Amino acid sequence: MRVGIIGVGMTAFRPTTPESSWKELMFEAASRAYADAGVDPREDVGSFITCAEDYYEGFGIFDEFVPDQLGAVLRPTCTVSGDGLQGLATAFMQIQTGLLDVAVVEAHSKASDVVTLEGVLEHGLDPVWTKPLGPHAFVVAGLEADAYVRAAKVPRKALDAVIEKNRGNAILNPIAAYGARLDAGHLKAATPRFEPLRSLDVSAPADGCVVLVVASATAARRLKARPVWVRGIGWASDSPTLETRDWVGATYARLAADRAYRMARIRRPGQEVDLAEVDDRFSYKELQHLEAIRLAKPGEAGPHVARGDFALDGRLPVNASGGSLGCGNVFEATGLHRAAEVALQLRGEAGRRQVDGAKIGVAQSWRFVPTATGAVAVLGVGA
Amino acid sequence: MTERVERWPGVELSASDLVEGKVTSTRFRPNAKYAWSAGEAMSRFLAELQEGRLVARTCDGCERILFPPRMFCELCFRPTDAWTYVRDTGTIETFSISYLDKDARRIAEPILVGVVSLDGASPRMGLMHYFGGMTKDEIRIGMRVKAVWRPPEERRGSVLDISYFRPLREAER
Amino acid sequence: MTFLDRTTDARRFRHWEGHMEADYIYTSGLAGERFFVALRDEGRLLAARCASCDLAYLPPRLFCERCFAELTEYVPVPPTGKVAAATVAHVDRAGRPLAAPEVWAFVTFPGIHGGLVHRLLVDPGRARPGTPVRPRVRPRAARTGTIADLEGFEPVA
Amino acid sequence: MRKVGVVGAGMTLFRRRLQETPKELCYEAAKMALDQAGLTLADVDMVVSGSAPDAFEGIHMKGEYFLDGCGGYRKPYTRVFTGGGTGVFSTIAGWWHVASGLADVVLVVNEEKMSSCQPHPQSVFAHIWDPILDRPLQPNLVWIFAMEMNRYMTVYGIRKEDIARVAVKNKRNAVGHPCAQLPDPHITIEDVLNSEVMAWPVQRLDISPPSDGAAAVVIASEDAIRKRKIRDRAWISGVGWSIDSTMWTDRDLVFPEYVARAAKMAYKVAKISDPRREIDFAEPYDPFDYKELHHLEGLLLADKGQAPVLTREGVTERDGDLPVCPSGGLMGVGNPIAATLGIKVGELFWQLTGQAGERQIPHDVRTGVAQAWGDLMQYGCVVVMRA
Repeated sequence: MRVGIIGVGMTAFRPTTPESSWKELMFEAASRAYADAGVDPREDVGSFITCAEDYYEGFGIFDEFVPDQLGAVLRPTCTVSGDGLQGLATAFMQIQTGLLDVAVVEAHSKASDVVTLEGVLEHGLDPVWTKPLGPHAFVVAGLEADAYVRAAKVPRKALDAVIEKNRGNAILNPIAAYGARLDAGHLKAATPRFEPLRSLDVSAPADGCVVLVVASATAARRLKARPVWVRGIGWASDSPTLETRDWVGATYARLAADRAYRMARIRRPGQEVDLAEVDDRFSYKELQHLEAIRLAKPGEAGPHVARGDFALDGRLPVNASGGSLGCGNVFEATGLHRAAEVALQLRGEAGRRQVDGAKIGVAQSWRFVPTATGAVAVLGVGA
Repeated sequence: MTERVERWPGVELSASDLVEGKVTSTRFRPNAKYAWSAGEAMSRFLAELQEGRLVARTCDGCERILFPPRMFCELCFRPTDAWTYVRDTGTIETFSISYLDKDARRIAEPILVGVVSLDGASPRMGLMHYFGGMTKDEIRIGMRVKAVWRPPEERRGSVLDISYFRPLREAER
Repeated sequence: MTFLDRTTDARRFRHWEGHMEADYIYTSGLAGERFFVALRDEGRLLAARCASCDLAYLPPRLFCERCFAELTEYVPVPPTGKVAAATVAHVDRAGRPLAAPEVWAFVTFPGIHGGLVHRLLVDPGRARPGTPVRPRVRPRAARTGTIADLEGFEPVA
Repeated sequence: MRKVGVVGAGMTLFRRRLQETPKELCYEAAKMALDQAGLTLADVDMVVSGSAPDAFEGIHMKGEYFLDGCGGYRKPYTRVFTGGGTGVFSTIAGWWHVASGLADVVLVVNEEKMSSCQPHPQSVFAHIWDPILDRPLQPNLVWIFAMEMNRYMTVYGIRKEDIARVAVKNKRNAVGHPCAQLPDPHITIEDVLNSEVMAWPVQRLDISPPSDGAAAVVIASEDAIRKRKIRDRAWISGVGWSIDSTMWTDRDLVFPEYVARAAKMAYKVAKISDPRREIDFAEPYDPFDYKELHHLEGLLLADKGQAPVLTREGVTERDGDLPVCPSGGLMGVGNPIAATLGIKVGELFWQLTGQAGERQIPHDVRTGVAQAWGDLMQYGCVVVMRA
């Protein structure tokens, strides 16, 4: 049974959103998604899925605070403690069982509600082996960046090219929080943070909410919707132990992509995929992820981005949305935002950042430090 | 299969094993602080509390008066329609007589706490609060109560701007 | 959009402060107990061996994450390892700028699967992958049976 | 719809404090469930975990931290979280992994380590309330139960001794459970009624204890069961879940409508039209004694306000017409929130495959229902299983 995205709703991503509670932010994105899909959540939806983590929200059990603003009161609803793409996978599975035919997936960030974001991230480190040493959580990213950059021989200018491209793309995206036209002076002035990472290599937090309405082919017909098909979806985790995971190859992304491509019957992703949205919450992650999901050969993502191959008008536009570097880090909503962007691109509704003629797009997510978990969705339009 | 299991795993520890360090362990207190945006509905709600008023929202879809106020109706899934006030009198829907504080420590004088539905809001809509001016033997479900407000200069825009709900007097009915 | 009434005076928006904090005691667990007692009492590092996968895990663990065998065999970690990856952090755990940057490393050992992420006790300019290092263990009296009983790793002279 | 069965279950001891790390607890339960199914980790296609607040363990994203203990290394792995509902909900998630056709064998592992939190896990419950409306009042978790219990008792005129019978029954049932934390063969109604008042009407012996523990079940497709010649299996024939509004002070707490919605959904999937005739035994969620009664009504196994009568008449005893919590429940075995999987879905599996040992219901049972409850008196999920 085919399953497709029939509704996309997002709020603007902003560094702060003092005018909205998290509930009000969710209501706004949900209202847009339901209007886009032409569904009434009180009548047409069989399941609601939120992707959230308690400490990002400041609640002992965030699941409590979900239903009202999604139209989910007294309906099947649950929280997936994961990235939004894992929520999309959950909707996909629920629909495939035949139990229901329309599901809603929600993910958001209200990062500006968190006063001590560093403290929350630190709280995710292994309590026995790592946390007692007192590192900033991004030390994990610094170490991985060092391992990857050395193994793949990525020059500084390739990382700068990722930053410049994504923040530049974000200027064309009305929802992006951090669009900017960067010049060599900006990049040179970036200060060291977690070497080799500098200030501009790290995406900044943003608030925002993304809601997708997902339906079976039958329900899509009934609702007269024009679906963007979920042709393949996969998710996977590498070892949670820092010391026994793959520090170079983003194995979680490779395994997730393998599953998603197999389901989508994609043999040569480099040739078959028209655009990609990959996790770039640290600049090197974009390159590492592109290699892991076989959109670049090992060690070649750096040279490609430096040559402009991943630019909006390049061979394979990557992060046309502006990515997390340009749109902001929306935490668990990151993957869902990328799926939403791919869906808009495939519908031809991406405005000034439209990639012409795109038929197949890939969205890839990672659950941020200190995890080694990610997901990949292959989306497509047409037969 | 339970009877086929030879060993039910798990190594039990006593409180002193932990506290006295008989097994190795680490200690930690996270730094997890928040400043939640109150947003449209709760910002107004808190501002009104500071003025000694209880504000609600109406929904023309289900013809309810929603308290605490919200900008959307959770049953109709539509934006709510207008601001309105409800009274500071109401009815005890349920209550407890608590001998526990927030850390489960015992206290001698029990706290009377419960849910009060407010006059002017739709049936059963209300808030959790303390009760006072009554004994633990007098409190009962269905009892009519009225808010006891803190003096204006002590109000901060909080549910604690109401000290507690006391019995409604005959003359106030 | 979406609401029928919106406040346009930004000063009216309120925030509500709170926290999600508590005190925690984390036990080292069954495998951790073996490691930290050996570290505290003897200043030794142990790895846990999975015979079927032929892997010696550091940090040691109760179970093999690959085959789910219960691990009961412990082997000593070689005295000298090398820096597999290093980073220089310019902010502390809370994001405050550090006057003296901290050096962190992932250290691996020959014949051991995994390693340890810990402090690298060198000047920031000398944080180089490939450097041979050994653990610097705190004096016996200062050891409490946690990973901080290691001060960090220092270059082998 | 693809036919899906439970083929193995395992659990650790439930105790106030265990030495194992959360991931070690996960491993012990998971390994046991696989062993009992006669499977290895290599047979597992996908992994689901369930665990309640991160703030118990004190680990942000604890589902990521313990995924290796759940067998999630280099596999598709997802954690689901519906408060206390997670105890049964993760099985529903496991079901859709298999029923969708994406997986043939799924390992479901639930864990809770509440003892990390000092001085008492109770402090964490302060964070489950609305920060603006509730938290300023410094609420204690027991309050919500006390308020719900009071309303239930008052509206239906239920006496405390009829509620205390549930505590007595379950703590006695737990005597046969090898993992039980608080079994008591000699407990009486008077013991419960004379126990310390915590938050009236809740007394100490009305409450299940906080616990450390883990539990796991293995779920497989009919094909996989046949191919691997697995003998002991119980079919998941119905699933349902539902959440009520966050605004709990606007709801009448006297009846758990959210449980009723979940139950109706599950019964419909299981093609059960008359649950009272078709269901042979039940494992409803019993973190407090009155909750068992409340949930029996929500499950439509008793009329509103009538569950205490069933209990008084012995219908819900292990040898009664409708045995309820033959495991000993949370009241007797312990309450490591999500890990109660082992005494809800796990117990259904063991009873339906005749492996419950001393706890085995003496007459033939073919259909059982497990239910969990969670969030702010708001979440219901239901699994129907058949022999």
